[in-house]
Amino acid sequence: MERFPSNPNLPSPQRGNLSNLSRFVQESRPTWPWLGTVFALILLFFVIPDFIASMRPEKQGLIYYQFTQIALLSIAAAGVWLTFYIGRINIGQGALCLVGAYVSAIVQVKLDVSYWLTIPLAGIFCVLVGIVIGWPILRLRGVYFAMITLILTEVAKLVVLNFPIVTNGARGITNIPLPEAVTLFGFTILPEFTADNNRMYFYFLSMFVMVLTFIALFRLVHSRIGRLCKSLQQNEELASSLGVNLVLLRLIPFCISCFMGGVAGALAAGVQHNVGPSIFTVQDSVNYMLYCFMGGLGNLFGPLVGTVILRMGWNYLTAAGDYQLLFYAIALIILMLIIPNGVMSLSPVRIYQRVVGWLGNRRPTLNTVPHNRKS
Amino acid sequence: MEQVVVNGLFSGAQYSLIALGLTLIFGLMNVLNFAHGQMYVLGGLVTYTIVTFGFGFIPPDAFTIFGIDFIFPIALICAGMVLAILGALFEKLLFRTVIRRSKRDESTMLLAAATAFLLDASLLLIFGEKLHSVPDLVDGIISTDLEPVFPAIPFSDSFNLPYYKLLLGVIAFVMILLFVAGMRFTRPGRAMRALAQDRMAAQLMGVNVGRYTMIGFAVGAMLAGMTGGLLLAASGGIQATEGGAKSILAFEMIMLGGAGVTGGAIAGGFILGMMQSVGHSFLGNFTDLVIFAALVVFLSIRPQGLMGKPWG
Amino acid sequence: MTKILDLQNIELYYDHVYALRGVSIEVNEGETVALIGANGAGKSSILRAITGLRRIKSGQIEYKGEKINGLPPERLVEMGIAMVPEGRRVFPFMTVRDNLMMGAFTRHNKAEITQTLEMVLARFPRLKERYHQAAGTMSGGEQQMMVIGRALMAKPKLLLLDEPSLGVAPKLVQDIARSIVAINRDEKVSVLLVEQNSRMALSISERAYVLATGSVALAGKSKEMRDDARVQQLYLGGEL
Amino acid sequence: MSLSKNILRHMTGVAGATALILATSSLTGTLTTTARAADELHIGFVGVTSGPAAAWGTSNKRSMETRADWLNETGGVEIGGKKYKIVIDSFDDQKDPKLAIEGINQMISKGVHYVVGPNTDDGASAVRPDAEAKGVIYFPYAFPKELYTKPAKNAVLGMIANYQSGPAIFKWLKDNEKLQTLAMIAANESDALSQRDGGMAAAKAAGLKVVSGTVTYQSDTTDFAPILTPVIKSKPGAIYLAGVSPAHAPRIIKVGRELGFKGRFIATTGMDAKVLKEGAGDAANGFISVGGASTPELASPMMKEFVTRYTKKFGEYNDESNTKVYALDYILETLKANPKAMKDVNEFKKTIDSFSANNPFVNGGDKPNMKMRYVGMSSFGQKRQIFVPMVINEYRDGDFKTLFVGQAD
Repeated sequence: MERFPSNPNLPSPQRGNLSNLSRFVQESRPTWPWLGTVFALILLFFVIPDFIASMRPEKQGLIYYQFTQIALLSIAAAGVWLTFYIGRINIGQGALCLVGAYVSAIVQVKLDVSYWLTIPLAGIFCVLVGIVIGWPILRLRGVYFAMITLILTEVAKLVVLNFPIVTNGARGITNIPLPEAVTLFGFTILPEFTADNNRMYFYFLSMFVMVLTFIALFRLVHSRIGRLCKSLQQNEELASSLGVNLVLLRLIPFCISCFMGGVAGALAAGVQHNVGPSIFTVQDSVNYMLYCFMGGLGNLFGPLVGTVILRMGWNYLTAAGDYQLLFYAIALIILMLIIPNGVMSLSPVRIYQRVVGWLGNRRPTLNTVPHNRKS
Repeated sequence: MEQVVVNGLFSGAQYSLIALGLTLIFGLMNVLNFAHGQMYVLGGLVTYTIVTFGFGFIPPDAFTIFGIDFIFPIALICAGMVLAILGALFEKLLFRTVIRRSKRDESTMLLAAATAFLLDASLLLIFGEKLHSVPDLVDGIISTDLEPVFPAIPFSDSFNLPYYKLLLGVIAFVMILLFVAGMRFTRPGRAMRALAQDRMAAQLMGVNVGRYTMIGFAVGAMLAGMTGGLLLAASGGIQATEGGAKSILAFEMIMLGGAGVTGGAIAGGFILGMMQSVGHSFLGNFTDLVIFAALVVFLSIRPQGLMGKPWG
Repeated sequence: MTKILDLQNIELYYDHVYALRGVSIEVNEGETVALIGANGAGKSSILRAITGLRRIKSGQIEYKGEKINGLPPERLVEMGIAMVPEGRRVFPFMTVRDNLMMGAFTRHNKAEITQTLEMVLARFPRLKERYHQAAGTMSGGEQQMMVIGRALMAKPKLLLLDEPSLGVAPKLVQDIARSIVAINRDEKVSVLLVEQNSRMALSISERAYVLATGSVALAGKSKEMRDDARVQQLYLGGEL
Repeated sequence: MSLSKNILRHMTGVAGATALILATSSLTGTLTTTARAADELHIGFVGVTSGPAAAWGTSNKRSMETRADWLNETGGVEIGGKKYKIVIDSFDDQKDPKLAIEGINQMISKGVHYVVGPNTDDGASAVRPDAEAKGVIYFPYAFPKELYTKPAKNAVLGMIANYQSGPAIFKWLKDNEKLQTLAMIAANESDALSQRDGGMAAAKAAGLKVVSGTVTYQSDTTDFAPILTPVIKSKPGAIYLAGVSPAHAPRIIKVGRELGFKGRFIATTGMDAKVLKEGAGDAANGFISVGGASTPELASPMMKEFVTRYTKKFGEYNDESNTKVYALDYILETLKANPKAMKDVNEFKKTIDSFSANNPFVNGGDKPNMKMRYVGMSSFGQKRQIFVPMVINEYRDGDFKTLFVGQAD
């Protein structure tokens, strides 16, 4: 760029990006994460289980299962959110979940490895997959990245179907044992999962992993890498001019995202006791993306909130019978019109201002050209 | 080999048409229209309803002139109109609002997915889960009946092509030509091309962005609808629930050719059609895996597709 | 002299960061006015405000005595304001001809359009050579000529040029400068020129405004500014 | 055409569902879990009723609803001296095994012990652990043998599996039409591929040569010419469409004929005659599929009334429902035979071995060899399949004709 030499200290709006960037990189860390974590732990491990325990026994399994699903879907969605964080729309998380589920299942059944070990193993395998895939395709941006990842889920399914020697093909792996107890020096660290209690134990397991995931995400976002990623999301050229290794900076979050996908897959394989080629499909990949949008991309709890809303909403709409999907779609459209930036974009202050604005004079109409779009 | 080529061309013509509407909407609005497949199905089912039941009051042979029944082209045009109106409404009532109010373009993907769900649900409720088909447009078949066409040539094989497929192929070809010509030589066509290539510059030329974006969405939807009608006749029927998969197929094609570029959509469609046709003849059950893998590799090397704009 | 364009106390914000603070600028009929200033001083924002690409927060923009802020861009093109945006913004997949014809999008009289087209081609003979070539394949200088020609196709009364010398080979910068002078003279078009290349801008304009941090820091005759040390200093980012 | 009527019906339906949702949301959680009326018997349905595979579950669910309405209209079902109103609790699993588990848990939470579905292999495998742990008997329309053989306990196959009908059809064709070679195609999906593998084994056992068995197609395929071209070039005597969906069959058949194939097409799933007629016309003549009870030779007056009621309720009948009409009656009849099974599925399993009742849907349903009973000893080693007459149909000019009737035991 052969521009007129300019003074970097000049405060000017168009250099806003750059000054924001340096601010991001230097910004101090947040103040209250531990409080939030403790609160979440109490809620997830005491309040909710206590509440569930007060229900009829037949109902407990269902509620535990629903929460478990939310937990493991939001782990995968958190990965998708992380790729959003580097400015990439990832519609391929389902592929990684599928891979994770199969790795966990195959290693357990064929190599007789403990379930507990297969969870990190699945994650690590997915990281390797992520490196192989991510290296070439992370150069792509916008919808190009989105569409190429959209194919990945289908590719994963076809790989599973076409290599039955490893994956058992169409029939899936149906004899995954329940996780056994882990004892250390005579103490039972992890209890044995049985047919009767596994719904509850899987609830605790997946919630635990979910909390870990979001703590990790929080740390990551507020680390130097996280702030650099955010700058990446805003302006890649600018970030690269700071001398950042872009390839690596994109690859690291993507691999973490793949790790989350793999772990979610391994959890699902455990929860379900079996895996088949349709355990994660393109629909799941799309859903993760929708969860992130619904929750809001601006906040790292967006994927969790989105998962809760959409998943619970879908369950709730079972009451509509044949019209379930219709109601779901209408609700989605209405939500999108009201809060296009996701639930977490709502702030009490802004809602107040909105309401006052409505009550008072109407706000001036917005510009016709969305300024944030590239042509 | 002749049969393989003919199959590929015929599939390719269908695919190109599906991809064209999608690429137009994408080019104009940067919206990945997840509901494209559902729009296509709706078009097909509207065509089916009109062909099979008239408009409910028109006698069966009302459009038969010189022994040829013109109900199909009429139904096709009606389907196009219905979809154009639907597309315009979608743009004006939904997409425009969300694009204006959201911080990121990508938020429209959720909206697009929601409209896809909406159409999916409504179509299933209204038209039911069964396959719907219309009779062949014309009878007869060009056939060599399992005998090679040119026995002396090693790869020559039998060759069969029903006349109705030939006719539909010609219609598809004419539609593609009309669309390309329309984009090139009409005022709205020029405006839409300009909008797709550089939105701000187009605005500075005096192009009314709102109006032409709406027209573009309507034309894209119309194209989807008419393609649906055409494919209803070409592929033995249409089912209310098959839209979602068609959208994804169309994404693959516009990616292959280059998103937002008309020529890319056409090329992508034909290439994919040909790849499938050749693949199924030689690769067996690995065909789809190989095609997908090739697509991923190709796009990692050339992200903008065959003739697309680099980096979107 | 009558004012063709009059900006009074313009304020403009991007999100929550101000871009313009109380800018007042005027362009007289038949005049060439330069807006110079460092990168990010708000020059382009002024043009965006005039053409309606950006909505201003407060202030008033008058064109030929008529208030135009709030009007959509297409309306302004019809009224005779044409803008050559920064970074050229050609339609890369269209031919030169189609690009030029897009410039006349708001006009309907075929004969008159043909006349203007001939004028533009006569002014930029290079474009005639490239007439059927896709615009994206031309060199930067050629593209710049084409977008100026494209703006002329609207038969404007006021031409807004945003950094026409940016990314153009130095040899061609002179050509472009010359053609701007010629357009101003022959077609009776008033020109508002935004430039970083202050030497070029000041040499072809009658008056100039120097912008710094979103407001007008200096205004006066271009001839006098050329030797003014304060201009240099503003460019380096100092305060006055 | 009932299109406008259909739309009108759905509009009232939407209004009703809105009211229902508003009502349930106005009542807080505690009220929704209140015990239901004591004289209702809830039977579950977990299957796919939306999305691309909606056809599989829809016909299933609708035949259950039709039958339940009919029974209720006639005063309900008497079990253990008490009359019950039948209520169908349905859950759409969207073909997603994760949702299928949720569905089965939903049934468990409502105290439902008998569930029809899921419709896919993956879904059926996924619900197995919960169903066995929490005491649910389920009737999947999925063929994997491990669902029904020991140690699996609680699944009962609700129709004829392809590894039962396949050999019978192949043998019949070999004996009667001198069939020697066979080709197979399948969708790239678990169900279809495992049915293809089953078909492959059956063909080998019947002494047929499989000349083309590797061609698969994506389930979104609509243009089958590229897929069928290599298959037909291998000159098979017949083409077996493994796990083909009713929407794909006519398209495949039509294209196959256009490509010059003269032999038979065979499917081991249920099909709809109207769809075949509309989609393939004369090309479908000779198409062999597995039917249910509505073939003229077999259908009892009650079956005919069932079809009438179904048509009245949903606008049009789906012949595929023929294969799915039995499950509900099997459940109810078994409960009648042993009322204790209402609360305890172990009682149900005990009853399975000795159960026998008249089959109201087929002519001669009171004859010993046609009676309702549980079978499956030869396929699964335990009685985990309902007995239905194995009706092998042939499509001919708009209708199914019975080719032969066999039995699975």
